[in-house]
Amino acid sequence: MNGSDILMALAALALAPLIGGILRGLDRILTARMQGRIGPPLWQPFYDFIKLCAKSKKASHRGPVVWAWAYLVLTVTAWLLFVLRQDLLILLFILAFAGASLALGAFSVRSPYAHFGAYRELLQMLAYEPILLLAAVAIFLKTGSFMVGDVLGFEQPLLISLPLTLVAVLIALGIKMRKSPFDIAASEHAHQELVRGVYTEYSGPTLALIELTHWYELVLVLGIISLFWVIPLWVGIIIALSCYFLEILIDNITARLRWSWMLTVGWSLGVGLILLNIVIVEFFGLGLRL
Amino acid sequence: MRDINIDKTELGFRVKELIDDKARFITATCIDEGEFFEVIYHFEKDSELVNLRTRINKEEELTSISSIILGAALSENEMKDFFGIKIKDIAIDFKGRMLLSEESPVTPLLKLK
Amino acid sequence: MPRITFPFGPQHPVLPEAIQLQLTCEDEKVVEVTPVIGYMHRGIEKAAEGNPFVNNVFLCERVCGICSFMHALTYCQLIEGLMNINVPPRAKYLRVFWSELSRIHSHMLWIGLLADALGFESLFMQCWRAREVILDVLEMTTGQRVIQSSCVIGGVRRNIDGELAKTVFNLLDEFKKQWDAISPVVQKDYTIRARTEGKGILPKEQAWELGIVGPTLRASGWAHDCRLLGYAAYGELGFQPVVEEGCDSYARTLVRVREVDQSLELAYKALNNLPEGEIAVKVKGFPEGEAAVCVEQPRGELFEYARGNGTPHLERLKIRTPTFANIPALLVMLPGSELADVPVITLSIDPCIACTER
Amino acid sequence: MPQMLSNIIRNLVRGPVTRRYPKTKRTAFPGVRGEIVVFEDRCCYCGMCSRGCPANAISMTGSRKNGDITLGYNPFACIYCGKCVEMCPCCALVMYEDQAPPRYKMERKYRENTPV
Repeated sequence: MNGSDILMALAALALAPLIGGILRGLDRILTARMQGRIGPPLWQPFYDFIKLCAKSKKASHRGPVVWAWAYLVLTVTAWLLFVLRQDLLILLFILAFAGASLALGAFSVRSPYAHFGAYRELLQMLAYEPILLLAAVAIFLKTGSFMVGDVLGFEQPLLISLPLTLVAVLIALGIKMRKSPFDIAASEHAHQELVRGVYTEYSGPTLALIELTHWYELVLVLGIISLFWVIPLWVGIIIALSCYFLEILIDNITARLRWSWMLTVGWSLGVGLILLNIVIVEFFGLGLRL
Repeated sequence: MRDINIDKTELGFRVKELIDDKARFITATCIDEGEFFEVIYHFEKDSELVNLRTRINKEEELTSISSIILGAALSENEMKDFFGIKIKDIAIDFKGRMLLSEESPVTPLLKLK
Repeated sequence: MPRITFPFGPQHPVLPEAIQLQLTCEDEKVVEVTPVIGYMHRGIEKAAEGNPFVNNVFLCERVCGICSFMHALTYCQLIEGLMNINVPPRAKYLRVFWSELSRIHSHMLWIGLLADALGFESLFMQCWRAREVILDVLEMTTGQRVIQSSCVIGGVRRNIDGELAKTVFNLLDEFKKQWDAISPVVQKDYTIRARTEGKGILPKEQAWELGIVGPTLRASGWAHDCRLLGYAAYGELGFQPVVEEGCDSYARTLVRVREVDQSLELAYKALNNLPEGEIAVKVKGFPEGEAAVCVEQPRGELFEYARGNGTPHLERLKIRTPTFANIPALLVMLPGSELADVPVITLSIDPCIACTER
Repeated sequence: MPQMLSNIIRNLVRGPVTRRYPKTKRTAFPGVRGEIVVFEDRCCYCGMCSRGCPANAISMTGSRKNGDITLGYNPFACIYCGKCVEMCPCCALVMYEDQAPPRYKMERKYRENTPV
């Protein structure tokens, strides 16, 4: 690791929450407009964050707070691995650990809301983890490497040969963004039977931590999506942003569905699409010829 | 509106008869008449109101009809809350605390002497 | 997983009503349910005994915010029945008009809440936006959005004539346009159907035996509607109750969706056929004797019973609100359902706990 | 899903329908029952309003003989039904179309301007 890498890592650490927060602000403005409302200002997520930080620390006990920190640290590690062009597979496993620590944090309290939320959070992971891992496998089969650096150096845009994989990753993005029809463990507006599910027992600065982690997570998942078109990189970013817009659109035209439906979609549609894509690329060589 | 005056002992029998006749239970009203309670069970039968009226002494006990109609349990609990009328064998018995809380006045709808 | 007892309410974001359902769950399956009410009892029946009977109109109106007009209407009809007052025909038609608008705005509110409970926020906003048009009409014609206070014993307080009627027709057309964009979503949307179809079954026979009322009963296949009794001007306007055979939450949604169309039609009809004449008659004397009256509210049948003793004060006023009759339905519908469906099923009876605890 | 899409797109193109409340206010419809103001100089102290008021928000204190009769109006008890305004024979009670602004303490007069 050289000096420029360290500088880059520091910049990424600082920039990711900024970008993530602005994206969330944009989300709120767009959602409001789709619903015929004016909506909050662009900086509202940051105002919320600051306000949460200023609240007094109240926790039923230390368990969830520790797990919240674990969630943050693990997600940030995954983000750093991404920025430092490390192994995609390790990155995804660390992300899975991060998700699990969120669920464990909810399990460490005695609230039934949190427990049910944690169960659902685990089910969500069960739905999207195979998609992300298989997507990494598909990328490996195409580029011959799990390293983000090698993917970035790959001349041919991945989207041309792996379009179905991107569609599958969109499902994972929907789950990660906690948007309908996938907002099962904790709906964005708390208007569901578990109130806020896994987050029920968090408040004040700890909740702000989780909010911060969400921003990192959002930027990371969008970053993975932009890997599908790296040369030139701005095309990839535009693709990632349009995926983000599509997610907001889908959020506004669907109701929340149940976890059994989510598992069915995640496993059949998500995994199926990627497998189909791999089969096409590997055995028919369509992608290679393009 | 059709009134049937009955004795409290034949209440269950009369209600059963009405229900078998495809009547629908609406509600039960209790009225404080000094010495007595007048309890009216309102039913709807063929778009007509049928009232089963019974008068009981304030100390007397009434048998619940909630074993015949589950829907009557709430109405009977309500009467118990507001008048302190004694009704036994209610399917879901809130013991006079369905609508009233621990701190609220007891039997608020009784007429003041 | 062991059994978990799960408190649903009394303060819950999905259900903005003060009812607590104590759900005993195995995994995500509800095995037992106990409803707990009584968080906000206001003693309106007692207060009504202390008020002069003319003033009780305004008190009864405050039993419920959403169907305030119907509560006033029921009380007025009750006293008119006690005192043999003949309401002028124009007042009767105006009463129908306002009742139907109340029904529309209540159903729109409910559809919005259902969408919100399903996580369908945009539909929720869209519904409430369309509802705003109806509230504007109510505000314009009666003087207030929610607590209209336009119905009094012997008639109504406001008249709709000339210019105002034209504006009202325009606004109703505007509502119809907005509603036509929303109603196919509620009826056909895949995600809504997936969440409501087959959820919260209330079998036909059981619905009648439990004494269920209103759209909940009609969704179980019973053509029961108090408007068929022909109170106010319903006898002259003529209509057929909306009946669905599905017995599930989806059928209850459909009943309400179709009732919005029907109510809109009735409102147009009432306003178009408005007879000329007085809008109120003077009330003289005091109520004596007994009377009972049923009025079809958005949520179902509202039953009121009164006994007068020849003084300005009533001896007893009994109000049985529709939700009071519908709560037993939850005891049948909830056990065996999934936890995720509890809000939808609870909402499907359109609970109004404020009404229940007069 | 497709049914809602057209609604969403329409909203996205046409823009918000809500108001920025404190900046733009909604104008009240004619005949709306808003704030009630008492003009005691016009009052003939007949007591019709206090007798008719269903919420007991208006009270008469003192007696006309002693000359210390006053009309008390409690906006916190008032239910804005407008019955007193209908009953008042000398137009001493006036109902404005605008809603009353939020209040924090009891005051007798909220408006200085004369009514229309």
